[in-house]
Amino acid sequence: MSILIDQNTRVLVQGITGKEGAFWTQHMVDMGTRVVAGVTPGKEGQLCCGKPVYHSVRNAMNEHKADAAMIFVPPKFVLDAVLESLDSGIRLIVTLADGIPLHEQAKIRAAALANNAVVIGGNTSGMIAPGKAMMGSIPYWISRVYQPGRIGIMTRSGSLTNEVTAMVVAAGFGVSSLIGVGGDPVPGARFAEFLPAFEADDETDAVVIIGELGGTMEEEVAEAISRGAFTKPLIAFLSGRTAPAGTRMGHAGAIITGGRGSVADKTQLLESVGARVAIRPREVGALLKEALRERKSRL
Amino acid sequence: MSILIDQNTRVLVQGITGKEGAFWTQHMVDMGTRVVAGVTPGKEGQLCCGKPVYHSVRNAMNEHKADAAMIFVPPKFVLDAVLESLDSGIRLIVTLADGIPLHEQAKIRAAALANNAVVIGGNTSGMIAPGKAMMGSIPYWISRVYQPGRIGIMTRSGSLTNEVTAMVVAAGFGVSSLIGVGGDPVPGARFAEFLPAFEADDETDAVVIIGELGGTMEEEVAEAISRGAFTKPLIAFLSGRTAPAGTRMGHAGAIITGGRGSVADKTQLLESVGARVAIRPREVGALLKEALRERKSRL
Amino acid sequence: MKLFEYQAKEVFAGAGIPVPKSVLITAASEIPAAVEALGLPCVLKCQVLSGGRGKAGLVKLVHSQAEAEALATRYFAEVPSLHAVLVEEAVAIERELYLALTMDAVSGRAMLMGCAEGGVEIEYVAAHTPEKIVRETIDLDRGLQAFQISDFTYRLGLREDALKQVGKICGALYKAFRSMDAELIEINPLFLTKDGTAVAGDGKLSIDDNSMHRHVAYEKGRSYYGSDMEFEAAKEGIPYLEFDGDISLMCAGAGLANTVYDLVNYEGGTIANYLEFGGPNYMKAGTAMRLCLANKPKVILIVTFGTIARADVMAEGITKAVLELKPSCPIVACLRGTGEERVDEIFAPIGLKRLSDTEEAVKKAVAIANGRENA
Amino acid sequence: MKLFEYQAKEVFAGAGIPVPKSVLITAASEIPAAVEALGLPCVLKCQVLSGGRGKAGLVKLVHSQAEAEALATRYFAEVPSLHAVLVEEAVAIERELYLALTMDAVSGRAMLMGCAEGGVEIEYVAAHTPEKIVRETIDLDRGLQAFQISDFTYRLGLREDALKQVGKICGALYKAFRSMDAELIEINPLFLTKDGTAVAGDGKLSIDDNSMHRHVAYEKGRSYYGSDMEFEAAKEGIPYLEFDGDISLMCAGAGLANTVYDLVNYEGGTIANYLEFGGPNYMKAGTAMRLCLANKPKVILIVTFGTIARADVMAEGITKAVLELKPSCPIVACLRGTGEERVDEIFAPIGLKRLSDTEEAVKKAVAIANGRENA
Repeated sequence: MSILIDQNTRVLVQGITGKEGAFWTQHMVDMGTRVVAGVTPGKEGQLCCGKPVYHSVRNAMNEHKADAAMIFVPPKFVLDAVLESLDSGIRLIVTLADGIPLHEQAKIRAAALANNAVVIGGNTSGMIAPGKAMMGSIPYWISRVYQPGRIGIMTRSGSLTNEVTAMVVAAGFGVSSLIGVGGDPVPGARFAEFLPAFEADDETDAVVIIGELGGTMEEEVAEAISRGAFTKPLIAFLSGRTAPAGTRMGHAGAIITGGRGSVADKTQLLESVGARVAIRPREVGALLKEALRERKSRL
Repeated sequence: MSILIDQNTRVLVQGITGKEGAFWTQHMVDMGTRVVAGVTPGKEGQLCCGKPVYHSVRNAMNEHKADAAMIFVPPKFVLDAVLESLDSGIRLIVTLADGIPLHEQAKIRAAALANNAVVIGGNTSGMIAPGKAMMGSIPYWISRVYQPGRIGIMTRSGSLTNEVTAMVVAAGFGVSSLIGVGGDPVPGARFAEFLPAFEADDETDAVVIIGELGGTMEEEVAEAISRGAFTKPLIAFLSGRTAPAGTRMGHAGAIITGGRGSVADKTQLLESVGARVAIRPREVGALLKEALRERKSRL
Repeated sequence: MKLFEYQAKEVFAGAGIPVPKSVLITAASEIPAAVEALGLPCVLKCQVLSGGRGKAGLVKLVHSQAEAEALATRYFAEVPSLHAVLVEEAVAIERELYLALTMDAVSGRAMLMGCAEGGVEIEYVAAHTPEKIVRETIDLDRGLQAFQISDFTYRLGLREDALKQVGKICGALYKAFRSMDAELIEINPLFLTKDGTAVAGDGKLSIDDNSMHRHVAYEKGRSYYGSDMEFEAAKEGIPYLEFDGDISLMCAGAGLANTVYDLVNYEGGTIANYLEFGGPNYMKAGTAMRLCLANKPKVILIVTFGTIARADVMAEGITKAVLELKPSCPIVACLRGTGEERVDEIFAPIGLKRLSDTEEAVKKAVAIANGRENA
Repeated sequence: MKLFEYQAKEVFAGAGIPVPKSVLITAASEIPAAVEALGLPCVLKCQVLSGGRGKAGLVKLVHSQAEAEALATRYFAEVPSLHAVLVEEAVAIERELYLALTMDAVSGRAMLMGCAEGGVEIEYVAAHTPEKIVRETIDLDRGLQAFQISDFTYRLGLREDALKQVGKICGALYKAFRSMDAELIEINPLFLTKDGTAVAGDGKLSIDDNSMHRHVAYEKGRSYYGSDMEFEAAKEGIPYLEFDGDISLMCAGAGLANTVYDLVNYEGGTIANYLEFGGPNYMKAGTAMRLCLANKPKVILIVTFGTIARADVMAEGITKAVLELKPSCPIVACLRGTGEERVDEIFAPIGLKRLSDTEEAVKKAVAIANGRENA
């Protein structure tokens, strides 16, 4: 079992007829994702990627009970698209757009919490359960990265995910579920929130988090482990260990402020609760092996 | 057992040091209501009616875990006061003020629903469990009205409540709990929402509702009865039976609009589900007797 | 507070909702300038607050200046308390819609309502074909979202450009609803014109009375009321309604007043006026009685059952008022509640006897009014 | 986008937050007029975006016009890229507070923060005595409520008039935070003056970059950047940071770029610049390389692992850039992802060989930069 999505998840695509929407929806379908319908205002009645298009999520939901919404709309329309899916009762949403206004990021996060919903993104390439389903723009065809297996992965980055996951696969492992929470300062979902699902997932042996300087997501992971919400091995790779304080390193959230958010502090916290932190991407594979061996010997 | 409040309910009074607040808090205390503290910004450390006064609900709640909040503040501050009590986790609130702006009435109602809270009022004199506790400005000392007993009463009016309840008492009954939901067009709580509690209350034999033209509260009561949420005898007295359509009769909500809200229609609906509707206040007592006799013979 | 059509349309225009070009006139002599500004044909619309203006002949299309002048002259001469006529350009109408916002009491949310058939009486549609009314509720904190507008206008049967135009109007109407603290804001009809634009044909806007402190620019002058006495009562903050009958009600509490109103009707009496002097007005017995007497009632029926509005204080006020105003009609007084035991003593100087049963009081008042009994 | 102090204070003033009287000057010759307008003593404050201006001597109290002129002359001569000095009246300070609003990522709510000790470095307080920082989170849909302000200011230790004044400022600051789409808005210090008023002593305001389309009045000119190249890069929308070292990074993806940055440091190399040309910029290899070359690096290190940002497209861009710009320094290129199999063929004309392991590429670049290896 993968977490959040698999081949049975019924996916609705908002913004399906756009260039990016149509391109990646076709890839999602090709990979086996169960896309049931699409939404583009004004295009009700058309077909796109072989799927019926509706004017609104409500109209689509009248015909197809979707479980999840995949949003391909420009950044300034994302909040509205998220609220629209929530309004129709969808509680799993993925949005990729990079450039969502900060105050709208916050409203998305607050709406997710208020509705007990999972909103993944923005500023991400989405999530994948290799061999089962993909929501987003993840290059599932790169087999040295998106190999099915038993390691859960959560990431704040894009390209770095490929870099680190390739190391996981090179070490002989594969991926059960990979979730890109995105690089925005206020993402819709946070690492620690998925740990219970990974804990419960009998197809996940361990979790790798790909974090970075800034924010508190890695600290929350440490806190979740410390209160026993996650007991499987957890390996972290965190970028920005040598970044200067007070400088924003690429992602808006990747900045050390108020003396908080340094990779050194995150590392110390994670290690204090028994997680392993890789200094270089290539160490992730070895740490995984070590942690799994240790767990096996303990069980 | 009374519903909502009794002698053990810990009541916090917002606006306790105001003229109205101090006057009615003293009455509440005199009747036996367990007032634990009061709140008036800027007056922390004072005593009022023998109760400690705090700057904010949070400060008060740090010292006294109150179950309910009684709000005595002018109409335009009611929304803020309600939100303040909700913020501190209080889920039973009574507010009397007549003149709350309509859009703020709506926000209060929405906040009550969002927080699973009961907000009674505004534009009411509150509620009472005779002999146990009172929140509001109810003249519990008028013994021909506020006689303890086994009849639940819900009302949209003030003086008319005295009129009708006196008839109930004159017929030999007494009151278990009386709830004035108030005469505003968008009250914080509605008749039908209290029916499950009256249904469950083994000290309530029957319920009398004192309604009026306009709105849909009586219709909701009929709907609740029809789906079995309330099975005890229910007697209604509704004012405005001969009121001309389209004219606002006193209360802002007391108006027949869109062909809806006439007392005739409400009566028909209530009678169709087995409730009894009194045409004159004096009939309420006889209908109660009749209904209780009938129920007894059926049980 | 109900606004006049021209005021509602000023609000609409300020919110970006297209309205027809218009000129407001307060005398027939202003017609030539209005016609010159707007062209012919044009529409003359009496600015009165009552509904059904079309049926009552208070809105008419005119094709010449002479016709316009004659009609305006007639309007100003014949329509009671008419203070202004809105002269509007005639719009080439393709379709009419209905659009309104009100507050939904159950959810505590705003309710956007629309109907693809405008112009008709929406209450008739609501009663007979409710499925034709499209609704959307709006969280007041969050506001009206784009997806809601898009779905709402689609359900109204609109497509493409019309959908977008009406959608924009929905957004603007919601902003006006909120900023005006409206209890009702309505465009009926909303014209879709032959040249493809959407224009508000009529406008209703009612500001919540409890929010008037935020809208002090609107002063409620005499023209907003049906009679001088209603205007007087409103200035005093006393709920008051004028009718044609014999019995003046002076009651405390809306529910009780309505009940007495019903009982009078049941007993075969008729109402001269409805008046509440409870709540904050319980010390205004004098003013209340003056308002009643202006209707020349056959009897004044006082019924109260108050708590904060003390019976003894009201009795004192009544006694003083009777001594001052020396009403020629009899008074029936049923006072109960806090201080009731002192009422008879207070009434002694005016020879009034307190009753304590509402029905008894009503019966007595009706009997007096119908000439069957003396006070 | 970080605003200058004077801009932040313009926003404050517009929101109703009291600020000291001031004159903005762009040359020392404007001092006499400023001093005449403000009186003496007054404060000269360099309008630069870096923090710690006080410690750096960029904010000074002056007691005479001569002193002011001398200081202004020195500022304009010596402070890099200084374009303006804010001359402010001196305020008689009784107490200083700290007040700020930012976004709380965990709750998705705004976070109001205050500290009864202003002026000091709040980050130091946060790290060492976090209990001194008072916090209040705010639902963005509902807004900052009066009860929250009242409780927040009380917890700050304020009472009576000071509580009310600072409370008003909290409300105004929140409105500014929302209307400006701020990521941070800060008053540090907030003066409580000897005559009992609250005045913003300093102001920071940073507008969210993703919201700049709603704030087009703010144009980010050269003065907002530390160097010409940073300004150039920003105009191209390319994330770029300048450092003093040897190796220019040209990476795709912030996370990967940061990782390469770390690896270079681990290997004993130094960074000339950080540059991302992934995402929407993946076809801008030429511009990216030009920005790198301006730093005269010893080597350019390219690392990518892209999907939409295809490796073959980036390779084509790099090849074209090398042919055009003819860089004198060697290039190390580690390209992976979609189209990687075509890269070697595309690189053939410039004789570049694709590496596929990040660490190998970093080691090679550091070796070249440190003179241990040729390209």
